[in-house]
Amino acid sequence: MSEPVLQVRALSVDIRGGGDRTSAVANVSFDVAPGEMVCLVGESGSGKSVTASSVMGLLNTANLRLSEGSIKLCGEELVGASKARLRELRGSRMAMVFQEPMTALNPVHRVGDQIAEVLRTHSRGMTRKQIRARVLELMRDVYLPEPERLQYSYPNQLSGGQRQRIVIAMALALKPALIIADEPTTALDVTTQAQILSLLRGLQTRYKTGVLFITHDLGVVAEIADRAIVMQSGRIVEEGPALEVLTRPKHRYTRMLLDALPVAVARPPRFEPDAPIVLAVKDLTKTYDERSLFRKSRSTKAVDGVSFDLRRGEIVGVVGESGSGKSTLARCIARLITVSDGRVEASGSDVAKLPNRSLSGYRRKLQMVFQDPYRSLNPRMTVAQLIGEGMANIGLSQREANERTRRLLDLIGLDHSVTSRYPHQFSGGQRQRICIARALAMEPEILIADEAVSALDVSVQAQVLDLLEDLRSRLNLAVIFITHDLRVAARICDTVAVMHRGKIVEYGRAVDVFAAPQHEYTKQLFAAAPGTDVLGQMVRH
Amino acid sequence: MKSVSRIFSHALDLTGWSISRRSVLTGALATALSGTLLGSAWAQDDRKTLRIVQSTALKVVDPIFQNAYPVRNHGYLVFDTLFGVDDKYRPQPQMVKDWSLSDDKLTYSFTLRPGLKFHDGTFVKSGDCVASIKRWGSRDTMGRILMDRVASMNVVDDSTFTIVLKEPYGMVLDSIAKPGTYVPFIMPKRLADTPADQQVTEVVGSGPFRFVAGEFQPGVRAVYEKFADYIPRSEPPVWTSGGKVARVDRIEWIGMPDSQTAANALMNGEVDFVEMPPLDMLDILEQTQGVVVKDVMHVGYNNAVYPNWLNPPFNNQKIRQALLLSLNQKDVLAAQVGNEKYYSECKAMFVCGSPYATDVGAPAGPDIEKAKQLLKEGGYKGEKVVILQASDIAMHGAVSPVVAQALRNIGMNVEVQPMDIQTLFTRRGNQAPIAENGWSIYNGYWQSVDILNPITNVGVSGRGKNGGWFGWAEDEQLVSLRQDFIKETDETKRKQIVEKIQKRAYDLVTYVPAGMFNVPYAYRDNVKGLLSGPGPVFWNVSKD
Amino acid sequence: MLRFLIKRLIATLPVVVGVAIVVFLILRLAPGDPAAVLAGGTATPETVAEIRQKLGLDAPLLTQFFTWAGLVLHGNLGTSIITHQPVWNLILQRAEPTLSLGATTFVVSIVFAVPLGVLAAWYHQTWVDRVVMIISVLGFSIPAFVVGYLLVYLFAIDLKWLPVQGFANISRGIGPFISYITLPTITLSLFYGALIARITRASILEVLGEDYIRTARAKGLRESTVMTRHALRVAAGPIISIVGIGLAMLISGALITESVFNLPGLGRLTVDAVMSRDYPVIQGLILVLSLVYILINVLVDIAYAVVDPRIRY
Amino acid sequence: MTVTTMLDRPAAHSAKTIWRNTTVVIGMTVMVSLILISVFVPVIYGVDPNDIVPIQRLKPPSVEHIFGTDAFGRDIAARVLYGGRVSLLMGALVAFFAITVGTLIGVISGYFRALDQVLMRIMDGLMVIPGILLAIALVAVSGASVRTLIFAITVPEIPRVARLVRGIVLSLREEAYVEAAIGLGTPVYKILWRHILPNTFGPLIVQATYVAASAVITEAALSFLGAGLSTDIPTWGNIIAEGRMYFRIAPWIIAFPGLFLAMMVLSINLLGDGLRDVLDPKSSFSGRT
Repeated sequence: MSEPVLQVRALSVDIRGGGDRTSAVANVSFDVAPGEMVCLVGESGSGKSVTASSVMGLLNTANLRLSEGSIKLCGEELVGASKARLRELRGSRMAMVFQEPMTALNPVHRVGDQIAEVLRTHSRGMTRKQIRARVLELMRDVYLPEPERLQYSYPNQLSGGQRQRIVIAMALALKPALIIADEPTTALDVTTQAQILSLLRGLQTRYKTGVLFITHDLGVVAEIADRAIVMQSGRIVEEGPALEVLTRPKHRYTRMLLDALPVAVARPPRFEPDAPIVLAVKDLTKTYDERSLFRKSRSTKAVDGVSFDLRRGEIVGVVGESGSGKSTLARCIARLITVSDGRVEASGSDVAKLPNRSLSGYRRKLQMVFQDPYRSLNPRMTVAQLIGEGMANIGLSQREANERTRRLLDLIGLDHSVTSRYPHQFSGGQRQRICIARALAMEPEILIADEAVSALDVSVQAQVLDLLEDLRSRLNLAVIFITHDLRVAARICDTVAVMHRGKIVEYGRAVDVFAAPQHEYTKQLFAAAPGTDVLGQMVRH
Repeated sequence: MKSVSRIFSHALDLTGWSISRRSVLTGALATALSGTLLGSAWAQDDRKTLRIVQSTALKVVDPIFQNAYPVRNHGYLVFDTLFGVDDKYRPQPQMVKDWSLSDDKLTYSFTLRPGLKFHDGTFVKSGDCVASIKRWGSRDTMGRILMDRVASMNVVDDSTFTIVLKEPYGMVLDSIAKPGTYVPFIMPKRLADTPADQQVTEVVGSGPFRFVAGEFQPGVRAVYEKFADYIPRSEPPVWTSGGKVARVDRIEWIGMPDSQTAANALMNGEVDFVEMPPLDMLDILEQTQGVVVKDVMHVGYNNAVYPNWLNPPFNNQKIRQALLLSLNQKDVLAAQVGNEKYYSECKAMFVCGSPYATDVGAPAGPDIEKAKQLLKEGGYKGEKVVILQASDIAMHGAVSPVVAQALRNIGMNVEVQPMDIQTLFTRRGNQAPIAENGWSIYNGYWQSVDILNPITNVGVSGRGKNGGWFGWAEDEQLVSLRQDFIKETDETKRKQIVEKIQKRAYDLVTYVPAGMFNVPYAYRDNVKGLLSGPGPVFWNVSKD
Repeated sequence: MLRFLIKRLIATLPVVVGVAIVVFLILRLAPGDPAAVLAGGTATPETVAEIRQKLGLDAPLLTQFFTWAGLVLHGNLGTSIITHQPVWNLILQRAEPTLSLGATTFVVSIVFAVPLGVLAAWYHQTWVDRVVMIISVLGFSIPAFVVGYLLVYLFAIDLKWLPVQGFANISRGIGPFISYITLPTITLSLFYGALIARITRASILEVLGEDYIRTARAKGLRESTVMTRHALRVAAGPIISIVGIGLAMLISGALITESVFNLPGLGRLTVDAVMSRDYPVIQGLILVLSLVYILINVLVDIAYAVVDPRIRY
Repeated sequence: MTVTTMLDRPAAHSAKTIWRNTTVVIGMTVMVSLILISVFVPVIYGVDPNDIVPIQRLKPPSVEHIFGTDAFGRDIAARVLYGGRVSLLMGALVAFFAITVGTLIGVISGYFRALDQVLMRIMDGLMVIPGILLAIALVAVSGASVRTLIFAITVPEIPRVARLVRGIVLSLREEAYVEAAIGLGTPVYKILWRHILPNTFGPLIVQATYVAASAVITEAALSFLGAGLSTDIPTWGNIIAEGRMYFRIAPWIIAFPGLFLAMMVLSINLLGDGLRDVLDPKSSFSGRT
């Protein structure tokens, strides 16, 4: 076997002034061989990104310090190498692909120039013409349409997938020995993700590049990895060929990750089919007008004629990619924004057109849980204040509110003592529980969960989903569950509505939809979900 | 320049610089900048151009319209007068060649010198003079008194005109030779026919300098050029009389709102003449090589503090007397002028050293105890005294705190309200009570030539709200004494009337004279031939 | 873009009208009286009253306002009460020194402050950063007139390198122009440059946390390239907009600086006009200044769009 | 403006960092000493700042008059120390009023779309007029008193605060927790009071320091232009303005108040910069314009 392109030995990175945790990475060793795709898997805080930054020599030295270990790139020691040498190696011998294609490109330079910059920096000999030719060649390599035209575009004129292709082209520009891809597809829609993954895989094979692929998504691991390294709290807990790690996990943590992973096989509905309808949405439309003084106004339909019913105890999943209109739909139903057209019937009356001041009764009945638990809790309020806010609004006395708060804390599994703490003292999962408790404090009939678990690590995701499931059955709640993640939807929903460009393209019992999708778009969506084959098989085993 | 360096190093020490470091910096910069830039900057400077700075910049160009010293000085450059005065305040013919008075003392006849020309090329005719006197006569205090006595003014021919009086009046020539504002300047009839309450904006005179309208920027600069067709008299120049010979080709009057900047510019050679240098900088100016500081004018300024007769507490004579006794002229002058060389105490209301100077009626000196007693007798109830202060003109504003301090010393409740001089000019016209923006005391200073007699010294007019000066001192007796003075032609009797007036005015405290001071000119030592007189006039002035 | 600009300009009309009315009212409510100013310090109260009547200042406020507004609509700013000169001429006469000072200050500040700001951000929390920040805080903290006087004493009076006061038109040659404008420019630049250096530093520090900076470093670019080509280019947008707002502040700063150095500019014209209650001049000036301010803002918007392709109007 | 990043930090933690920040400590120390001196000046320095002694005029610093005397023979030290009271008070009150009114306008305009246009146009109008000019005009209207000056200096500062607050409110309005509160049926005034206002405090404290500093300088500039307070009420500004005539012969008259003025503005600015760094390390130039 040839020399590994990357050899990491006993790498430790300290956190400066760290409190309960003093090292971000502790004693990590691994290799990446030429042409090999190694996945570094872990949840947030596992140290996977710090490891990647250490290799690139891009550690944020303000709070991190490489304390010991060795990193060799094609045999050359990087730890202690001069800044100038590291700079030379970056871009030419090792390159990086980042998570957020939206922000990884400089917004004020043309994308062609940004690719050319790598060439200009590292290959002095190339003429301007050669550089131009190479840029176009690279853009073709990453299958960008019309590179002649596209090279003059600015990043904001490209889609997320196109931008990520530009970033990959930049990384490939000088045929580096090693590419580090840090969650390169996490911010992308599933369909785009599938395309980018296959592109990476293809290019890697062609260029014989070693790839260190960092991800939290076991589906992605299943899709592309040759080898998988599982990290937890800065340490490697398990390492081996990808298939083996996924199918025969040895370490408890790996097993936990796998167990927590929702599987894209839906389960049958668990609500009474003839339960009363608590919410009926009819032809709901939300139009955004672009008003202009001089032009005819343009309007875009974010939600276009959506209808569905929600019965007591039912969980309806609204599934779709970003921009499909699912969040707008949720906000319309919750009446956080005005409705352009259509009806939202709840307890016999239409709330779609009610003025804000007459909504208090409806607000009590319908509550919402938002995507980002970090942002949906006012950082200046204590848990008691947060949960109590809604109860104060409906005129509950302090004593009643305290009483109910304690019951809710029991329900969501938090200790009573937390009431005087502030949100920043909780983990993401705990915060989302608090959000749920805040919603439940109003004793609603309907709960809208808008991407309520998307921002959480898989293991935490599972816990929150379990909680929701449990609450539904205990309180007989009706839930509208908005998500982009098919596996999550499959796990919790009774009914599924697939949204695409503002419309519901497919609607039916989750079991049916997942087993035999009818609509072309639904099929595409399912096919794109990473690791479906491998993981699906796994479960069947 | 040693002193400057010393002072500067003092200032720099405070900011933590060391001198040695500064000299290194200086050296480096000096070589970088040397000569070239600066040489060209002042290349335009030559001996034919005089750059002057007066107390304020020129904005209004009509000297019959605006009553301000700089406008008068501008007038003397551009316009000519029928008569000038010499250093004994005696009228001397200027534009007039011959004059005569009829035996009944009622008809004055004037003949103009031949060949006098206006700057627009037309000859000066007697019709222009009559129109100009009329306009001035409708405006000036002395002019109005004269006009009251004039039966008619007649054009005899192009060079001769007469003034016919209703009754004999001794001050006809004094009036039309008058050097204080407003000066009866002669302008063409077409301009002189403009009503006096309307500005004339075209500047056409027959004086030794021509106003360059194209280069005039109000408040910034005014430019004059020598008028080639001017025919000066043959007598030597004395005050505003005698031959007005222009010895420079061009005069640039630069406006500098900050007198310190003016002094700095003079020291740097950027200007040649500063009319009113800041008094506290005189020492430095004197020590500066190339700068001369000299009291050329020999005409001083007289401080006057006016109490408001309409508002309590100064509507009470006793309390006004308390004010008079509380104030020490020396304190005022020390704060205002500083250098003893340039000030003197003066109790005469009609200028110390002048024909009507007397100490009659004035208190011997400040008397705090008596002032306190008068205050008590006057029944002072702690009413607020509002002093208007012109904070933007140092010489004006410096008086107010001293007055305030004096009044506080005798136990009065004082508030000094600072404002710019223009606001003060407006505020002092307000007759309303204190609560409605009214006032109690304000101060000003008069050039000696303006208050030489009871006619021009408005502080003793006694006319109250009916045309009296700000402060509105009202007294029948003063009004009639003034009339007596006007009618009286005998000098000895006049002096007696003046004494009565001053005694009465001091007793009533129509205003408080607060000392006299001189402001020397400061100029470059190559400026020669400056004349004494009521203000800077620039004929006879040359640059070596 | 053009449409946007027209729209902006139309939207600002009410602002200008509002400003005009407010200024008009404030001035008329002020106790000052141009008649008193006009008559002169030793004029009698009678004379003042005559002149006031003559000027039409006795007329009702509304009449006065509409008379003036009517003139303005015909493109005429009226004539000065004090000097009887057309207001427009006065403004044109005085525009050059102010524009010159504004331009030199603008250039000097940017030439010095932007690189300093970049350096401070680059060497964040090192002595370089601290020195730059101390200079800039000092620039904020010392009143312009104190700085002005210090400079005059040092460079004009003591060393005699530069003139104490005044202004030379550029038509008199570049040498005199520079020698007169240098000290005022330094005085004003110290303040304005301090502002720009701070914004530059802050904007770049903000940008430095962005992902594309990491990308640029991952490409192996030199730190100087990262700072200028990547960070400064992106930070240029916010810097420009603050620089634009700052330009409006220059007008305030010029007021003081022009007084210290006796520059016959708009600042001094403004102070003089306010002091002498020369209503038509003040009103005309405010009108012109607000238009300039609006124009600057529009230019800033354009410049922003030029440096930042994300902005489309 | 990343309000939340900054607010996510635990309160105790940031209080500790505040004291670890040297700039803040220096700024705080200087300012507190100046405040203490000003408050206790009648006790510690028993000289009347308005006592005119003409024969003592323009005396350089000596044992008798540690900062020298001015053209009226008044004691500069007493004037500078008493002057601090007015200057500090002025800075503090201007900051207080500008922030209060500006915040009110900013919150209303940021939260209520209907009023936004009108209010912001008015703010634009105020910003169009150069601040000093507006102040001179206002002083001309009602004469120079402490009250007028505070009003005149405050007014031009309001639009900047209002714009800053409006910006924050606009971004906070989109925050998920505000939406959540709306969803809970929380009335508007409570949303503003509990969820929006508290989060403007950080940037506003920083802004307040800049407003205070600029108020002190503006007061000095107004004195310079002849529109300041009576010299009966000494302020650093009017001592300097009055003393500039004597700069060459008595530089101490403007040196000492100048030094104190610069020191105070410097300390406030340092405090502001430090607080900004501590409270919001990522925030950009937050609106001192």
